[in-house]
Amino acid sequence: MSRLNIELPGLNLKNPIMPASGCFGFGREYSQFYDLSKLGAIMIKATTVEPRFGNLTPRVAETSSGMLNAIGLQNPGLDKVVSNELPWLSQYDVPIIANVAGSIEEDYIEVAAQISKVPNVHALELNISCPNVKTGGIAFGTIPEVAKQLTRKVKEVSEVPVYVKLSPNVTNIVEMAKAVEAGGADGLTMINTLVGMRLDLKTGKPILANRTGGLSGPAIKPVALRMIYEVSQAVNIPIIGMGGIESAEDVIEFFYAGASAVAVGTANFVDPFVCPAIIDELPSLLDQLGYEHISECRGRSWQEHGQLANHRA
Amino acid sequence: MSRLNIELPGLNLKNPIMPASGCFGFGREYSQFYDLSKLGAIMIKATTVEPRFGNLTPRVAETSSGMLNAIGLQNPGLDKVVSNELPWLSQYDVPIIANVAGSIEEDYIEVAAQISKVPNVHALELNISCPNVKTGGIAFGTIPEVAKQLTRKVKEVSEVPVYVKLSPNVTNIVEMAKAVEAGGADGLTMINTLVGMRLDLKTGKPILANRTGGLSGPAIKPVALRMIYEVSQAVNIPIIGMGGIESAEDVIEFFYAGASAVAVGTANFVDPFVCPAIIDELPSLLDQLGYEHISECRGRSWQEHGQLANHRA
Amino acid sequence: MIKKELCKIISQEEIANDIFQLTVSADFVNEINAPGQFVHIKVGKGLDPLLRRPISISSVDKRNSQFTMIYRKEGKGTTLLAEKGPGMLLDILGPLGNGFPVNEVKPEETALLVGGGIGVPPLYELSKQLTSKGVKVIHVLGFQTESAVFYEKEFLEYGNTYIATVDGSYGKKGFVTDIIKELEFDCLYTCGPTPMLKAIEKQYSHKKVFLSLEERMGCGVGACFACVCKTSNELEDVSYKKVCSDGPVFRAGEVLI
Amino acid sequence: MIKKELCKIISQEEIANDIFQLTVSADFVNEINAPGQFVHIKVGKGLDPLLRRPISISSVDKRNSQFTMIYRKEGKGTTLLAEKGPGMLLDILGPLGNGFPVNEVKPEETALLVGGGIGVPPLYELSKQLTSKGVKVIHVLGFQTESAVFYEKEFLEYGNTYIATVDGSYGKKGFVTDIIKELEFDCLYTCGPTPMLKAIEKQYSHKKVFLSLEERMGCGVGACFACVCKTSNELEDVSYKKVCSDGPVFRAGEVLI
Ligand SMILES: Cc1cc2nc3c(=O)[nH]c(=O)nc-3n(C[C@H](O)[C@H](O)[C@H](O)COP(=O)(O)OP(=O)(O)OC[C@H]3O[C@@H](n4cnc5c(N)ncnc54)[C@H](O)[C@@H]3O)c2cc1C
Ligand SMILES: Cc1cc2nc3c(=O)[nH]c(=O)nc-3n(C[C@H](O)[C@H](O)[C@H](O)COP(=O)(O)OP(=O)(O)OC[C@H]3O[C@@H](n4cnc5c(N)ncnc54)[C@H](O)[C@@H]3O)c2cc1C
Ligand SMILES: Cc1cc2nc3c(=O)[nH]c(=O)nc-3n(C[C@H](O)[C@H](O)[C@H](O)COP(=O)(O)O)c2cc1C
Ligand SMILES: Cc1cc2nc3c(=O)[nH]c(=O)nc-3n(C[C@H](O)[C@H](O)[C@H](O)COP(=O)(O)O)c2cc1C
Ligand code: FES
Ligand code: FES
Repeated sequence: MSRLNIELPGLNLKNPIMPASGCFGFGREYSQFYDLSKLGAIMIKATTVEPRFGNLTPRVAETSSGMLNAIGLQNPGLDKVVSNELPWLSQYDVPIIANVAGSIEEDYIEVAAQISKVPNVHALELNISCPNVKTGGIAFGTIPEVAKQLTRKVKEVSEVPVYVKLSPNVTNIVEMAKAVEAGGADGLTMINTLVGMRLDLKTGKPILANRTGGLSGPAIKPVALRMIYEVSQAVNIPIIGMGGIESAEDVIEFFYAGASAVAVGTANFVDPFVCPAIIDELPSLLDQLGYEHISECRGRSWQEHGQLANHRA
Repeated sequence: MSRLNIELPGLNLKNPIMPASGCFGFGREYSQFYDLSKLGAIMIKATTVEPRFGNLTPRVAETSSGMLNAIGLQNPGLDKVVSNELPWLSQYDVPIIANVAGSIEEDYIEVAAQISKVPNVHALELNISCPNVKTGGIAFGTIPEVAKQLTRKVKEVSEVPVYVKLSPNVTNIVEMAKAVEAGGADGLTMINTLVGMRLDLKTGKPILANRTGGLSGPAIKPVALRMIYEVSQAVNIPIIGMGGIESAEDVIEFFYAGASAVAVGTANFVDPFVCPAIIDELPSLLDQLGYEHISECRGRSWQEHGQLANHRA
Repeated sequence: MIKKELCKIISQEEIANDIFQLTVSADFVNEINAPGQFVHIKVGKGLDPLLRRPISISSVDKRNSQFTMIYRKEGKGTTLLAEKGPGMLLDILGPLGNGFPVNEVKPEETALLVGGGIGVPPLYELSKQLTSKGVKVIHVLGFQTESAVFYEKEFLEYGNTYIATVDGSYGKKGFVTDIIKELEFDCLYTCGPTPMLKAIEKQYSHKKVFLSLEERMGCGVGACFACVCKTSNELEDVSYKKVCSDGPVFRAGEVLI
Repeated sequence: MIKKELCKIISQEEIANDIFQLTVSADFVNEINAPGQFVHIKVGKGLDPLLRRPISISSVDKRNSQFTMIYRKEGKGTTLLAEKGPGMLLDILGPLGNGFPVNEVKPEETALLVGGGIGVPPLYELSKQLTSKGVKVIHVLGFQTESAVFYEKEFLEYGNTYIATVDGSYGKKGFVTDIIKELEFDCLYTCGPTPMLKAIEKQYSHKKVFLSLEERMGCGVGACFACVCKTSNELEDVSYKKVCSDGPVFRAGEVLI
């Protein structure tokens, strides 16, 4: 009946729209604006074993059609997330995807083991791609073999399916994707931010205290689409796509490229209602384009017309 | 006396502003708008041994604050460039930087050997980073050892200094930069375009006939700045910076990051007068910021204040 | 000479469903030398959208230093353009390209002007100039549906005007190619969707035909190689043409479409 | 409740050099609960600029469902904002954050309001509310130079008003901190550049002081962790505060500035 429901490993999504990790906290703030049960899922802020304060401020800088952030994985730590945030979120009928981060392998494993036991956590998102932490993080996301090992170890302890979040800051994204697939990943989420920088005109110094930061927003959409296009043809696991999405049209474009669901990050800051607005707009956009179900859009950019199960009439 | 002149290997620039390769043809079109002698230099369109038609159309697609192109190195070929285009350009008092491209090593070597003999060609720009050609091109730009070898061989035959144009589509830009420096490069130009894609909402297919294309324009500026920031601290050769520049402020930001001169690409399409406009605006911007000469801005983002020769009073 | 000018909007009006007629004043009207030339418009002041939009000149009023364009509200750029009102300034680059050669047909001869949808506008100035030279003109204009039809009356002033709509809601049902089969002419000028141009080129390979092409553009002035098409004669010295600076009007057979 | 509303611009005026006073009508004025709260404004419709801009509420007119802001034309966003005129719509998110606690000072007591530059505006509504409660207010306002001075007359209506300019072109030459040394008060409220806030915090560590902080923001609602500051007590349960949702006003000593 629904035209938007999507089944993915561990995730029974009423619609394929979810806020991206780090752009929605643990949901509390946006619950002031609308009923979180409306969302397909929620990707919560990265969680580490210990609480983290993150980087010094300024932590954000604007760029043309984008923004840089260098939050540095600030979060209240595993215990608090498990004891406060997730129970609070359980009042909503929405699956949670827990973003798991760390500096060393053991960190990831511990967070994954614990957080995957929480009932409303339906999947993990392994954050091997945060550009804003100095140790560990970034290397996991750029060396295929390291990413594969980490995925395997996390899979061993996780009680729910594991999605691996890929960094776009690599020469060969397909190689990375295949490595984590070989490591047992149930799905991919992509893309994380591109490493970027802005300088202050008056001082000549970096605007961000961390100097560099992660570029997100519409500026990176073409890069995200290209990577999803390449990866979706090379792996057999689903992709949750993200990078600059701000409209229902963008969602369809990501599906065409090969995504099976999408996440919305930066756009929440511009319009706190962007996720429900997109969800509401999708059915009429599907009508306009002649699709019965959103899944018909998936991979159209590379599928032969014959290959499509439900081809547009 | 001038506040904008810059000396770089092979290049005595009256100002550090030049149109980027591929965004200015061979200068003829823009000579309708202003006297090309006003420019610091001109980076001409990539030249290959044989004439090339390039990719099918559509070859451009718009993105948020950027554009994708997949021209495919269309050019009239080495002979025509040497016999028609360069002599025509010699009427202007402006050094030419010849962008050298090819599919195999021998191509680069042949173009470099021939074109570097032309009197108004003051430097070469080795294009090892074009994302829109199927063979060769991209690999040269992503494997350090290959890039180094190519640089070395081109250096052997070139009669003018060689700048190597780096691709941003790599995991480790510093490694690439160091490799070509070790190969003998006299300078670097960076960045070329990021590989990206757009899909047509109605058909679901890629907008570009070539499917993917190179992302340029303000959207990529933060990535360019970050890479120049990293590379300028790691090498001892100068960088001509580019990627999204459209104003005098942008130029200063690139200098702060570590560039010694800059190129303007996409912005020429938006405003054909953008280069002379920037050149005219720079002196008053320098006044406003308190610099005597634009070179004082170079590398301010990473230099200790003490290190600067001409520190702001 | 191509100029970049901040042009004041004189009027803007929706003349059919999503079809807007926009008149601006510009010093560079004196530089316009043929019907079918176009301009490149920066729709907003900031970076969104980034690129200029190519729009044909549909009529020129040199006395008042004004020219008119007709465009369809399609995507982001034209939607923003449609929101502008009189008095506002538009950053326009123009005139660009080479237009229809009016001297290819002699007084008393018959010119057939065939337009499809948003390819119709440049034919209007062409019709004006041909008739003022004493050429007999016939117009065949194709549209999707009744609500998309525009300028029938205006064209009628200069000559016979046949209208076709794809759904038959107005004029003759079908394509312009169905109508022109039955018409006699000395020279054909056409602008519209590529399939229409192809059909016409094929049908009249023995006739004098001029086509106006469309292609996605970067610079609009010939510098970026975005808008090229192959020339028919692969042996020619230069085997491609740029729609923006060599075209948009080509003689049929000159380029591959 | 935070609302997102398309607010109509009632008036906009340049009241000092590059300083603009902007009044809009908004249903959400009823939700404003303290002076010092702010709003987050989407300056343009498209993507340029992308992020909202935080601007303080400088006075509230609940009867007419209007509120006023005063801002300095600085960069891209505020420059675009300054071009808007009456009747235009602005996408505003608000009210945001926690403002100055007016109940921390009793009637007949003295409140010292210290503002620097563009930190002055929120103090105006604060002054209104304090005086209407019977609190005695003294204002000390610092500006760069004469041409940047604004609202002296308006503040004078509510209490003594001292002006300092850095270059001495108006009022007393120097910084606000020079002036306040000589004043007596029960509670100090301040908003302005960080060095000023630091100096005040240090000077009056024994007094009741409330500071309004500024930080670059992403979401403005507490979700993105862009705008955090450390709390002074590292042992506390949560060792940080968010300027946007816990602040922008903090009690001196509560956070590290
Ligand atoms: C020489 C020439 C003359 C033209 N004259 C007219 C005219 O008189 N009236 C009219 O309505 N239209 C005309 N067009 C088409 C017009 O340029 C497009 O409709 C317009 O660019 C669409 O912009 P958008 O922002 O609304 O669409 P979007 O889809 O948002 O545009 C995205 C990008 O694609 C480009 N694009 C999209 N469609 C076209 C197209 N059909 N041709 C070229 N580029 C396109 C845009 O310029 C832009 O760069 C002409 C095109 C050319 C090349
Ligand atoms: C809680 C709060 C209340 C404020 N109230 C006022 C006010 O009442 N009047 C006023 O004139 N200014 C106020 N400011 C500062 C105001 O937000 C900035 O001047 C404005 O964002 C600059 O935007 P711009 O586009 O002109 O500058 P740009 O430099 O182009 O802005 C680029 C980016 O940096 C951010 N930014 C730049 N400067 C600041 C700053 N000082 N603080 C926070 N972000 C900044 C912008 O929001 C934007 O994201 C307030 C700031 C905060 C945090
Ligand atoms: C402020 C901010 C914080 C983020 N924090 C995280 C994070 O904690 N974990 C993570 O995996 N991604 C994080 N991201 C990346 C986003 O989840 C997303 O991958 C990226 O922003 C691209 O999507 P967008 O363009 O829609 O924002 C963060 C992004 C932003 C802007
Ligand atoms: C249409 C187009 C064609 C280009 N052709 C070339 C080329 O032939 N050789 C080259 O090295 N770079 C080429 N580039 C890349 C530019 O020189 C430049 O590196 C890039 O566009 C980033 O700068 P920008 O953002 O200012 O455009 C091209 C870019 C564009 C937009
Ligand atoms: S649009 Fe650039 S060459 Fe035609
Ligand atoms: S701005 Fe996002 S938490 Fe304060």
